[in-house]
Formats: sequence, C-alpha cells, structure tokens
Amino acid sequence: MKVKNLLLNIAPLIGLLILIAGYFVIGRINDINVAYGLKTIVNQSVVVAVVATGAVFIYTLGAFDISLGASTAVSALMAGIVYLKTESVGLMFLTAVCVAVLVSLLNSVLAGVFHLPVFVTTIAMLSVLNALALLLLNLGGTGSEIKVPQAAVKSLDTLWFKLLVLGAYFLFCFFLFDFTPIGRRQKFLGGNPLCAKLTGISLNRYSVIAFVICGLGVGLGAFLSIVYAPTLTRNTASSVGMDVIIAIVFGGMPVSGGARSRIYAAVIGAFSMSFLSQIMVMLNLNSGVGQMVKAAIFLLVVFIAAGERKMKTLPR
Amino acid sequence: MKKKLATKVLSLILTGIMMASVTACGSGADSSSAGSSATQTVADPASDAGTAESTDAAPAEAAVPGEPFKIGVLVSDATSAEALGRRHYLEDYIAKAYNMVFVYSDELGDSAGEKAAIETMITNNCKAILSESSFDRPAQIEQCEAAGVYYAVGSGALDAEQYETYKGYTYYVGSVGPSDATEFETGYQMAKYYLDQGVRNFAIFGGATVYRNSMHVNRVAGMLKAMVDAGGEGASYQGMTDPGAIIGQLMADGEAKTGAIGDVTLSGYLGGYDMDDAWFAKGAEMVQAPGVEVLLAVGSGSDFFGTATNGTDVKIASVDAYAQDYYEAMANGSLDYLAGKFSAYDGPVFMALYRAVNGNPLRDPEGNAPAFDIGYWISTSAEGCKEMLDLDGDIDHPVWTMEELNALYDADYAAFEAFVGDYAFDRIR
Amino acid sequence: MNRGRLSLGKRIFGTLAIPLFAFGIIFLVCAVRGVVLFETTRNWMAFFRATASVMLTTFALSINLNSGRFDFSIGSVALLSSVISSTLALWLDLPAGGMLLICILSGAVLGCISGGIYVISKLPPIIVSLGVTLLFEGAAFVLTDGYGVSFVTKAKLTGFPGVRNYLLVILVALAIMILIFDHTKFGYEYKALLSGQSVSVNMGIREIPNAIACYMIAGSLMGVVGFLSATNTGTIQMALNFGSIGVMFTAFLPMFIGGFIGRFSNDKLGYLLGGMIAAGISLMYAKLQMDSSVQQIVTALILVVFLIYLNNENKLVELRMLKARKTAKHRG
Amino acid sequence: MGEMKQARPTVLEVHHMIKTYGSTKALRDVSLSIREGEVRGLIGENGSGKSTVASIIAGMQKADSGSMTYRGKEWNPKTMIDALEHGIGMIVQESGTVPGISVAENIFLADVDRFRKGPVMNRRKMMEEARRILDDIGAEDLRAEMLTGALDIQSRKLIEIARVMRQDPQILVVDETTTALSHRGREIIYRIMRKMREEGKSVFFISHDMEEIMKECDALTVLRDGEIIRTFDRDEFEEEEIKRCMIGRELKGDYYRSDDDSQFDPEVVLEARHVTVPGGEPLRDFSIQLHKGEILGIGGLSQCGMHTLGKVLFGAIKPVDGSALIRGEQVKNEADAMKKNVGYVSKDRDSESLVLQAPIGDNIAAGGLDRFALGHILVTPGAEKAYVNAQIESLEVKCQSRKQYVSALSGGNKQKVVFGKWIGRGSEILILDCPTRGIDIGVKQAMYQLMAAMKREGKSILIISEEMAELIGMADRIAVLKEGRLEKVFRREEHPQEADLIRYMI
Repeated sequence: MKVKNLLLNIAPLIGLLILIAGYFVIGRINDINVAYGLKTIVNQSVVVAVVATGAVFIYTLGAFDISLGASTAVSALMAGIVYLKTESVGLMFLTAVCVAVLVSLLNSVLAGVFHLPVFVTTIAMLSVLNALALLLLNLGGTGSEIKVPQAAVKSLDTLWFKLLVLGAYFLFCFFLFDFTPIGRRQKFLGGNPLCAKLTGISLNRYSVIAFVICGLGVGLGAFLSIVYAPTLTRNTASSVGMDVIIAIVFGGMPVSGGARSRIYAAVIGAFSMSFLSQIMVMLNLNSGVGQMVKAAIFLLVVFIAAGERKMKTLPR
Repeated sequence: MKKKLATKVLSLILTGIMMASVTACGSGADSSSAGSSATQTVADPASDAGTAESTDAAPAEAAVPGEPFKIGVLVSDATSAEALGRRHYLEDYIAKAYNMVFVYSDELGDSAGEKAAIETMITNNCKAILSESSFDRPAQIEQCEAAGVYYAVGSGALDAEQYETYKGYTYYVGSVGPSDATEFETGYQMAKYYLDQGVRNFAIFGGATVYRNSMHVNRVAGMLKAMVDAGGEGASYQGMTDPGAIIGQLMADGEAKTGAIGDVTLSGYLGGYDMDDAWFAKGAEMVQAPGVEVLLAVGSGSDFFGTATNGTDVKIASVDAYAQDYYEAMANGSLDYLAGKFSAYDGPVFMALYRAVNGNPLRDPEGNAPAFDIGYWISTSAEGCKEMLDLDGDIDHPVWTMEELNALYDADYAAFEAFVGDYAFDRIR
Repeated sequence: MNRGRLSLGKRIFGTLAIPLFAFGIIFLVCAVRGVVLFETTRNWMAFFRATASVMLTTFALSINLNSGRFDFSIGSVALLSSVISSTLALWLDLPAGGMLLICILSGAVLGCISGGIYVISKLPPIIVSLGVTLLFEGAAFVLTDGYGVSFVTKAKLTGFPGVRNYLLVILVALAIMILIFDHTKFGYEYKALLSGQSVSVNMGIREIPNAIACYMIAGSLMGVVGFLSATNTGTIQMALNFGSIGVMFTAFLPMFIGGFIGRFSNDKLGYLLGGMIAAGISLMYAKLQMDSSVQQIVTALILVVFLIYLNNENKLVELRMLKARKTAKHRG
Repeated sequence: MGEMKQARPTVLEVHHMIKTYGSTKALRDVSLSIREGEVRGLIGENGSGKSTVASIIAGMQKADSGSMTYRGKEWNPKTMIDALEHGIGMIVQESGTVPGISVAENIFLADVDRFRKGPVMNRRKMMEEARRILDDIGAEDLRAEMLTGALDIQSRKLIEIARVMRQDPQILVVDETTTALSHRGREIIYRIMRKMREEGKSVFFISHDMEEIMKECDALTVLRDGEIIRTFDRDEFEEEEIKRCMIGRELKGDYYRSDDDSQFDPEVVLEARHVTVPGGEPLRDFSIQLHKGEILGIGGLSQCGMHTLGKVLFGAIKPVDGSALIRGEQVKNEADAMKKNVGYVSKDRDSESLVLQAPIGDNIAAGGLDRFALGHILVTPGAEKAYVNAQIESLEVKCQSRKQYVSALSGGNKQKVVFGKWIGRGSEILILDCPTRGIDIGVKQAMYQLMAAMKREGKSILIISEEMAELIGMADRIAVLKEGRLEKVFRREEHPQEADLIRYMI
C-alpha cells in the first residue's frame, strides 16, 4: 500500500525523467543542438510553469480556473501599454503583477459574492477578459498589436533571468504550500470543504488567498511573456490557459484537489510537456500525429497516476 | 523489492509508449506522406544524397552546386491554396532536387509563436530560416542573427525602415517578393478592372491590414486610389487623393472606412482572420448588402466569401495563387479576377539562402542584402487561369526549374535581379 | 421548478419573457441605428443557421454538463466529424444529405470513443475530455495533412444552406431531443442519474451504457454542428492545441437562458429560444458591422449579468455543474 | 402466534455470511432464517451489522463469503431491482429517492420497461399506476406527478415504501425507516407489516426504538459487532435482557461515568439565548446554558433540532433570531469559536468531521495549525510531527503511521482522530454531536472515560445524542428537545430512565 502510494506520487517525476532521457537519446541520434534545445525548452516551459505553479493553489481547493491564459494576456497587454506610456520596465513589471492580482481577486470575489462555483465564474471571466484584451489592443495599441520595443526587455531575455523568476516564485509557493498554514488549510478545504468549514477554515478567505497567489504567478508569467516576445497581439498567451491545465494534470495534480495536491506538479508537468513536444519535433512527426501521441501519453500518465479506482458510480 | 518491480513495470510501460510513438510516427509518415512534410520524406539529407538523385527522375539530373542542409519555414498561413502551392514546390521539387529538408512550422499566430518555432528549428539544426510570417520581423531577424542562422523573407518584403536597419546584418539574406509598390499596383489594377467596366459599388476584404501588414495595406490603398481616380471630380478617400496619404491613413486606422469616394461607393469593409461564426456572418452580411457589385479581396476572397456570394450577382476579385481550387472557383463563377502567385515563387529566395549557407552570399553592389521585387500573374477568365495553372501546376516542370536556379548560384546581383524580374507569365511561357 | 404548480399564463409568460425582452432590445438597437435586422433572405438564413448551430451545441454541452460531466471535446468532435464526412463526401461525390448522415454517424462514433475512454479509465470526465480534444484535433489534422478541407466550389455541398433546410434541422433535432430525453426509457434513466446518481445505480439503473449513450448523442449533435459550419463556409479550418474549444463557449449563455426557461416549460424549448437569442444578437452585430471587441464585451457582459441574475433568483437548478466540482458543495 | 409461526415453513436462510469494509469486519459469520408470516426484528447498536445483513439480502451489496437460500433456491440478487422482482424489497435507511424526478418516476425507478410502447414511454399509464399504488399503501395525499425534491422526508420515505410495495414482495426489509416518520407515517408502515403477516409474507424490521420493535415483531434477533448474539421469541421479550445482549460483553472497568456527582462550576461558558433557526430541524426561541466543568446532555428525536443546536453554538449556523455566546461573547463563526477554545465534533463523521482522502496527520494538524506553527506562520515538519504523534499516542489511534489515510481506519479510530484534532489544540469546551455513532464498544468506553476525565479537568462538554443510555450514563444534566423547543431538563441525581426521556421527546 505504502509502496504503491509512493509510486503513484512519483509517477509524474518518473515520466519526466523518462522524457528527459528520451530527449537526450533521440536528440543524440538526430544529432540535434542539445544546448540550444535545452534553452528552447526552458523558454517554452517557463511561462506555463510559473502560471501553473500559482494555479496549483486554486486546484488544491478542488476548483478550476480556465481563464488564466486570458488573464495572462490582459496583464501583459496592460503592462505593455504602461511601458509605452512610461518607458519604464519597472512600472511595466509592477503593472503586470498588479493587474493579474486584481483580475484574480475579482474572480474570487465574484465567486464569493455571487456564490457561483469558481469554475462558472472563470468561464464568464474568460469571455470578459478575452473581450478586454481586444479592447486594450484598440485603446492602447494599434488595434492589432501593442509593440514594446525589443530593446527594452532584451537584457532580461536570458536563461538565468527566467530561471531566477521561476525559481524564486516556485520557492515562494513551495514555502507557502508546505510550510505555512495557508497550504495546509487549502489542502484541507480541497479534501472536504464542509469539514474544513467546521474546522474554522473559511472557503472564501482561502479562495481569495489562492487566487491572489495565483494572480502573482499570472503577473510574472505575463511579464515573462513580454520579455520573450514583446510584440503583443490578440494571440499573446492564447495557449497558456489550456497548457496550464494540461501541465498541472500531467504533473500529477488531482483535479479534485485535496491532500494529494503537490506544488511541484506544475513545474514537472510544464517541463514534461515541453520535452514531449520537442521529442515529437525531433521525430519529425507532423503536428497532428504529434498531438495525438501527446494526448495518448497524457491520458495514460494521468490514468496511471490516478491509481486504483473501485467506485460503483462513474466519477463526475 | 516490490517497489523496484513496480518501478520497472512503470518505466517499461512508459518506454513502451515512447517506442510505440516512434513506430507510429514512422508508419504515420508513410501513410500520410502525400506531400505534406518534407521532414518525413527525407530524414537524413547527407546519407540519402545518392539515392535521391537516382530515384527521382526529372529534377535530379543536374549537378547540385552546394551542400544540402535543413531550412525552417515559418508560416502564418498553412492552409490556403497559395501557401500549399508554394509548399508543394519547396517540398516536392526543391527538396528532392537539392536534397534539402524543409521543416515547416505550425500555423503561427503571434510573435511568441514565431520565436518558439525558430528556437525549435535551430535546435533541430536548421541552418536557415525562410520566413513567411510577419508578426514581428525585427525579432525574428535579431534572433537569427544572434544564433548565426541565415534568414530570408519569402513572398514578401521588409518595409523600408526595417530594410534600412537590417540590410547590413550578416545573416540577413534578403527578400524576394512583391514590393510595396507592386502590391499597390496590384490592388490598383484590380479595382481599375471593374471601374473601367462601370462598376460603382464595392466591398473590400482587407485581411491583415489590421495587423498593419504592409502588403495588405498597399493592396487596399491601391484599390482605394483606383476608386479615387475613377470617382470623378473631387473624389477622395477621407479627403485624401495621394497614395502616400492613403497608405498612411490605413496604417493609422488598420482598416478602410466605408462611404462614398466620388461617385464610387465603398459599401462594406471587413478585415482580420477571426474565422469564427460571427466573423463569417459579418462577411456574408457585407457581400450581401444591397448594391454591392464586387468584392475586392486582398486574399482568400473565394475561400471566405465564395459561399456567401453563391447565387448572387456579386463578383469576387482576389489576390491568391494558381491552384486547382481557384481555377474551379473561376470556372463556377465564385471568383472573377485572380492576381495570383505561382508556386515557384520561392525558388529564388531558396537559392539566396542556399548560396548563403554554402558560403556564397548574394549582396547588392553596396554590400547589402538584396530586396527583389516580383509581381503577380493576373487572369480574368477561367481559360486564362487554366492556362497559367497548367504551366504552374506541373511539379516535374515547374516555372523555375533546378537548372535555371542553378544558374543563379554564381550569378551576380544584376543577373539575379534580372532573373527574378522576369517573372511575367508571357515571358516564362 | 415545480411546473405543475404554475398556471398556464405564468408558464407562457415565463417562457417567452426573456426572448421577447431580448428581441425587443435587438430591434430597438437596430431601429436606432437605422438598420433592418431581417432585410434579405440571406439574413433569415444566417439567423436560422446560427440558431441551429447554437441550439445543437447547447444540447450537446448540456447533456453531459447537467450530469456533472464537463466536456471540452465537443468542438473537436464537430471538427473531426466534419472532416471525415466532407472527405468521404468529396471522395464518393455524395450530396449534402449523405454528408450530413456521415457527420451524424461519425459524431456518434467519436462520442462513443470519448465516452468509452471515460467509463474505462474512470478518470474525471473533464480530464478525459482534455485528452480527447487533443486526440481528435490531431486526428483531423492528420486526415487532412494539416491543410483543412475546402469545397467552396462543390455546389452539391455548399448548396445546403437555406432557410428551409435550417428550419428542418432545428425542428427535427428539437423533436428528436424531446422524444429521446422526455419520452424514452433512456431519458427517464438519464434524469434519474442526473440528480440521484448513487440511488439510481443502487436501484439497478446501468450508468455506463447511459453515459456512453449521452456522449454518442452529444457527438451526433456536434456532427451536425460541424456539418452546418462546413457547408456554410465551404471550408474547414484546422485547429490544434485546443483551438476547437471556442465552439463550446457559444453555448453557455443559451444554456443558462434555456435552463431558466426550462422552469416554465421544456428546457429543450428553452435551448431553442436561447439559440434564437444568441443568433439574433450575432445577426445584429453583423448588421451593425460591430467591432469584434465590442461584440465580445457585450456578449460577455450579458453572460455575467445573466449569471448574476440567475444567482439572485437563487434557484440555480441548472447549475448542476456545481456537482462537477467539489467546491460547489455548499450544503451547510 | 408462536404456534402459528412454528407451523410455517422457512422462506429465507442466510448461511455463514462474512463482510468486511477495509479493516472493519461488518459481519463475522452471520446465519439466520425467517419464516413465512413472520415479522422479525433486527436490533443492535450502530455498527452491529444489522443494516449490512439486510442490505445484502435485498441486493444492495454483496457479501464477501457465505450463501443465502430463498424459497429453497440459491439467492444471489444482482441489484435491488433484481431482488425486488424476485420478491425481496427493502426500504433503506438513507435517502433512497432521486430528487430531480417525479414521484411516479421514483416509484418505478430502474423499472420503467413496463410502460414502454416500442421506444416511447407511456407517461400517463405510469402516473395512473403510481397513483393506484400510493392509494394502496394509504398515501393518498402524495401526487404522482409531484417533483420529489420538493417533498419532505416523510413523503420521500412513503415513495420508497410505495416503490417496494408495488412489487408485492414476499419479504420486506424495513431499515430504520420509522425514525424519519411521524406518527401517521409510522402507522402506514405498521399497517403494511401487519398486512404482510396476515398474507403469510415476511418482514425484517430494523429499528432503534425498542418499544415499537417489541410491539410489532414476532421475534427479535440481536446483533453485536457483526455477530448474532441471540434470537428472542415474542414470549421471551424482556427489555433488560435484550439490552444486555446489545451492549454485550462484560466490560472491564467503568463503562460510563462512575460518579453520581453532578457538581460543576456556576460559570456559564456556552450559551444559546433565544435562538430561532427555521428549516427541517428547527430551533424555536431556544435557550440553554453550559457551565464550566459540566457535561450537558442534549436528547430528542433525530429531527428535534438538537443537531442544529450544536452547529449554532459553534457558529456554523447563524440563527435568524437570538444568539450563541461563548463566555458571554457572541460567536461570529467557526474560526471565532475555535479562537475561544471551543471544539465541535459533527454527527456526520465521514462527511463533516474528517477529510477521508487525507493522512491522519493532516486531519489532526488542521485543527492545531495556530497552535504549533511558529508565529502562526511557519509550519516545521518537526513541530507538526510531534504535535500529531502526541495525539495519536495519547488517544491510542490504531494506525500504521500518521501518514496513513483516514479512509483506511475503522469508525472508532476515525473518531479518535477527530477527537485528536480538538483535544490537541486544547479545547476547553467541546460540542459533541453523536460522538459514539457507529463505534465499537471498546472505543466507546474509552471515549466515555475520556469525557469523564475532561470533566475532572474542568472542561465543559455538550453531548448531543440519540442514544439515551449514553446521555443518562454521562450527563450532569439532560435537556430533552421536541420540535425545536426545550421540553424538559433532568438532573443526574434524578436518575431518569429512558422511558422518562422518551415521554418528553414524543
């Protein structure tokens, strides 16, 4: 029992290690530029990893936010506008973080005030934010893009800066999640909200906290998005929303949240997906086949990590 | 002990998947290799060098002047007939003839996508990037310059300012595509064709004008200028008659404003590529609006609006390519006027990259990267279209063959320029 | 919710209040801006096409969502089934009817695959649907080599759009849905499972076949949606990386509206009316040539406001999706 | 009646049935039989296995081993509907209706084929049939087309009865149904049971209510800890003896409190002042005080409002009128109550007191984060481990380690974890709602001793219970509630009997 539990816990990690091994083996065969490839992988994982790490707090509550991509986009656009107005990278950074936190806060407050399930709120917010993104492009940009000069962020577009941001935010979340009452109470809420309520843990309060922490990640993600590609369009961060969900689940996070929640799921998942994508490219798969293989591996890993299921009724 | 076993089983399963995926892709590639992806057809250029020449008849007879390598192709449009035609030429003619590998990106949607695609291509040892995606050209060029990978613009051009900035970059190879002036003229001629017939009510599909894409902006500006010229005394677009001013206004607005231009009416305008239901509804509403006689499209006119004009008298004129789809569209009346690229369009730009990677870069007399201008083939009837399609469509005998391109390998700037400038249908035929 | 207690007048009022209000506003806006909503037959065509496709999507979404199964994959089912059917139709030179039939069948098969993975893996349906979405999008991409399908010039297929055909689709689909869900054994069992999963299973209702049937029905409906969209534009655009899920979002507003109306009459009728409202709004947008950002904001705000209204009503029976997520369990 | 029963043949036999849930042995080798025309009572404490054996007979679940014979044939029902079709029906203890569908649809749940004409259902016929059945059982005021979710518990039980009775079962299992029913509802059940007896059919009647069971049954089987202790014939019925069998083994040491001393400090620590809460389990202008060092028992029928009281005092339910006070200060919410050193153990252990899918450690620590976290911020693994292990050890929770998931524990050990959560943080006032529900005797005894010890330490306990013996055994005062009002307060010195309490409950 114990062994099995341990195995289930580390299955995503094993998955990542196998993918890394696969990457190097296949990369060797194909004689790819491994160093450049690793940089590529970091570049392509880091935004999702940061946003998803924050999102773990929301998932831990057993909630689900599908508007994260849109709020990353809105934060980035706002930050871009602020940069164009002020030409200050610092203010741009602050704006990204503040806007993201505010949006996140709004999400949780809406859910709290109107007693809507978080999921429904985020669906509504997704539409609102997408619309807002278009509006921002019209108001603050040319209608199709907001162009932060590349020179402004070029010095930050380095591997170490991205890893530093990811590392710092991850440590921050790791600390909150595993070494403070916040993380404990959130896991407890995710496990059984009713029991948590009767243990003096307020769902509303901890939802707000979770959303704020997540908002911080979204803000950082938005900033990193700008650093990576300073020309912002309606497609900016468009894939982040779904990538975050996939990464979290792939990293071994149960969608029902609770005690099995792991803060590192997001990072493992995000990097696993990137390695997997790169492997698909190296194997010269056309994007469709690549995506199908990815889907199959995703389902299989999640299935293995979910462990034994003996229920009489189907899960909902 | 138990744990070890379980770990083993798990890793076995996972390796199993990996293996399965490897084999699956192998077979998948075979079954779907109808010409989609060159990366599937030739895995390792170096080792396949001999076989490719002997097996594939027509193009491979001439000697290859340089060494083969991998080229990454960035596309923001992966599915239009125009894009497909050019991909067909590169993958099924050039790749075989020169033993090249072309790695195509997915359909790109923003500059982050472009950057990620370039990263992935460089990782996979692409020595050159052929970019047909223009969300952020400067970022692409800077990225390639930093990585030491050659970069060229295909079927397009840098705008003047960008060209000035990058023409001296070591790894910027240049561009082969319609210049802004050519684009303007293309739009002008398209509108003029109908204005001369007495048409007075138009709708315009402005495509990437909203992204300030200079190709599309110039096409639209040309159309508007033609209307201004034909609109009689005092006709103007938003008070402007000067091409430069019109272009500037379009760049500022990101769209053309509807209204009267003298006695010509611009009834409808649609831009962007949302391609969702609401967008299509808007498009249908535009072409079906009362009075509209002709839709002038910067591209994909019959693709997007063909069904909407079905059963109406509205004609569509579009900038596209010579492809079976468009011929059929012309034959059944859903397309009336076609300014089209031909599929060998990218031949010269390939050669420019090929030379650069092989240590023989082409520069203009001032030592800058070249920017070659190339125009369109225009047809206004199904027969004319058919003729051009027949010339363009034969992959074994493309418009620009290997022999012709080989001649460019050592050609000087003037010869190269002359070759590219000699694109007209009548001349090539 | 207890319809039996409401008078006929109240029921009619409750059913028509929102649609009448919505169309009142739409006509008002159009009048103010000097636009006629229904000017040409084309307008009617666009209206009924949108109604049909939104209504069908709403059916498809709500079938599983009401049972607490969130399904991201419905858009990809529409995509893949339209790719399969148009490819076959072009190959075999079939008429539109034949393509429609293949669409329905392939949609059902795809739904069956999706439901099958769900019942076999017993993973949360939302996760399964993520994987399935990727799978189907990938398959559509592979089938067309990533090029999509274009049959703009095939009059046989693009001749389908027409007010008569769309009305036919709407009425037949509505009738079939009402028949299946209100008048068959499957429908009875579906309703029982919906609000009393474990009791129903304990009593001997077989949940697995019921769930798979739900996915198959939703799949068929999305097959029709794919067909409508493909025959309208003559092209099928590829979507990767969840590009296909956008379709789903068109269904939320009609679903909430339909659920509300369902209190007074039949929820399926509500979905139809919800679809009509959505279609009316989008036709208005098109007529006014409204900017897409404005469109989206208006639509999003309507959704939010309606959600808030529903919530203040405090009778959110239709939000059974709450069950999908644990957080929704506020029983205390 | 006794002779008559002798003459009748056996209709169902259960042989050596065993059933375990995780580590809990629900049934250990149970064998019993029932005759035609017999109403058999099954009685035992919570967790004794009486419901388990009944549910296996009725096809709701399967035994791990053992066999059953029904009318001379092997009996192995697949589902409840399968069992019902063969003549064995059960009215279940927990809610067994689906809220979102009509009364008629619930009556014919999972059995609608009979109304099918081709693929289409004949709704009218279903309604008619349902109406006829409702009339038959005497529930004429229920309408077939009503939405089940809008009905009260009593009506929903009647639907279940109708569902079973429409099949005209040979054997009927009634599982603690009557607790949820009013007098009229009970009468309907009694009437059905009597009628079945007259028609030579059989009934298993499971109830807590000794009085009704002795009145209605021909024989009575006592179960305890998954074993059959004894079967009484009607002429052997004797309350004390039956009870002795239920409680069972001679317990070493004291079971309840040994002292008779109802002394406590006059200081009021917890108070409900004119509390009114509407709803299914209402409180009406209810006032009561708990004193320092007092064990206050709250008793009554299940719906009398006593469970609501517990939640009100803990701040989990806000009264519409009146207030809950802790040491004179109003309670704002649960967290506030905890800050004021109050702990609350819910009656729904699995759904309200524990996170089953979490380790023991998490469950215990969740209540004490403000106690062992450094500066309320830093949770160090060492401090947490020490805190949790202290509770596990002092309460003797039987587990592999603190990392074991609670779902794998037995009922008694689960409850120990819950206690650990509250005792660990040093709660001065405990509100215990049915703290010994579904717990084996041994753990129960430990719990009682723990409460007694806490009283001696000057802590205050409010114990809400449906088991009168427990109240009588433990409380300094017993408040009896009826329909949300305080009906009577007994003092320990008065030595009230169960009958005294019941008199005020009903």
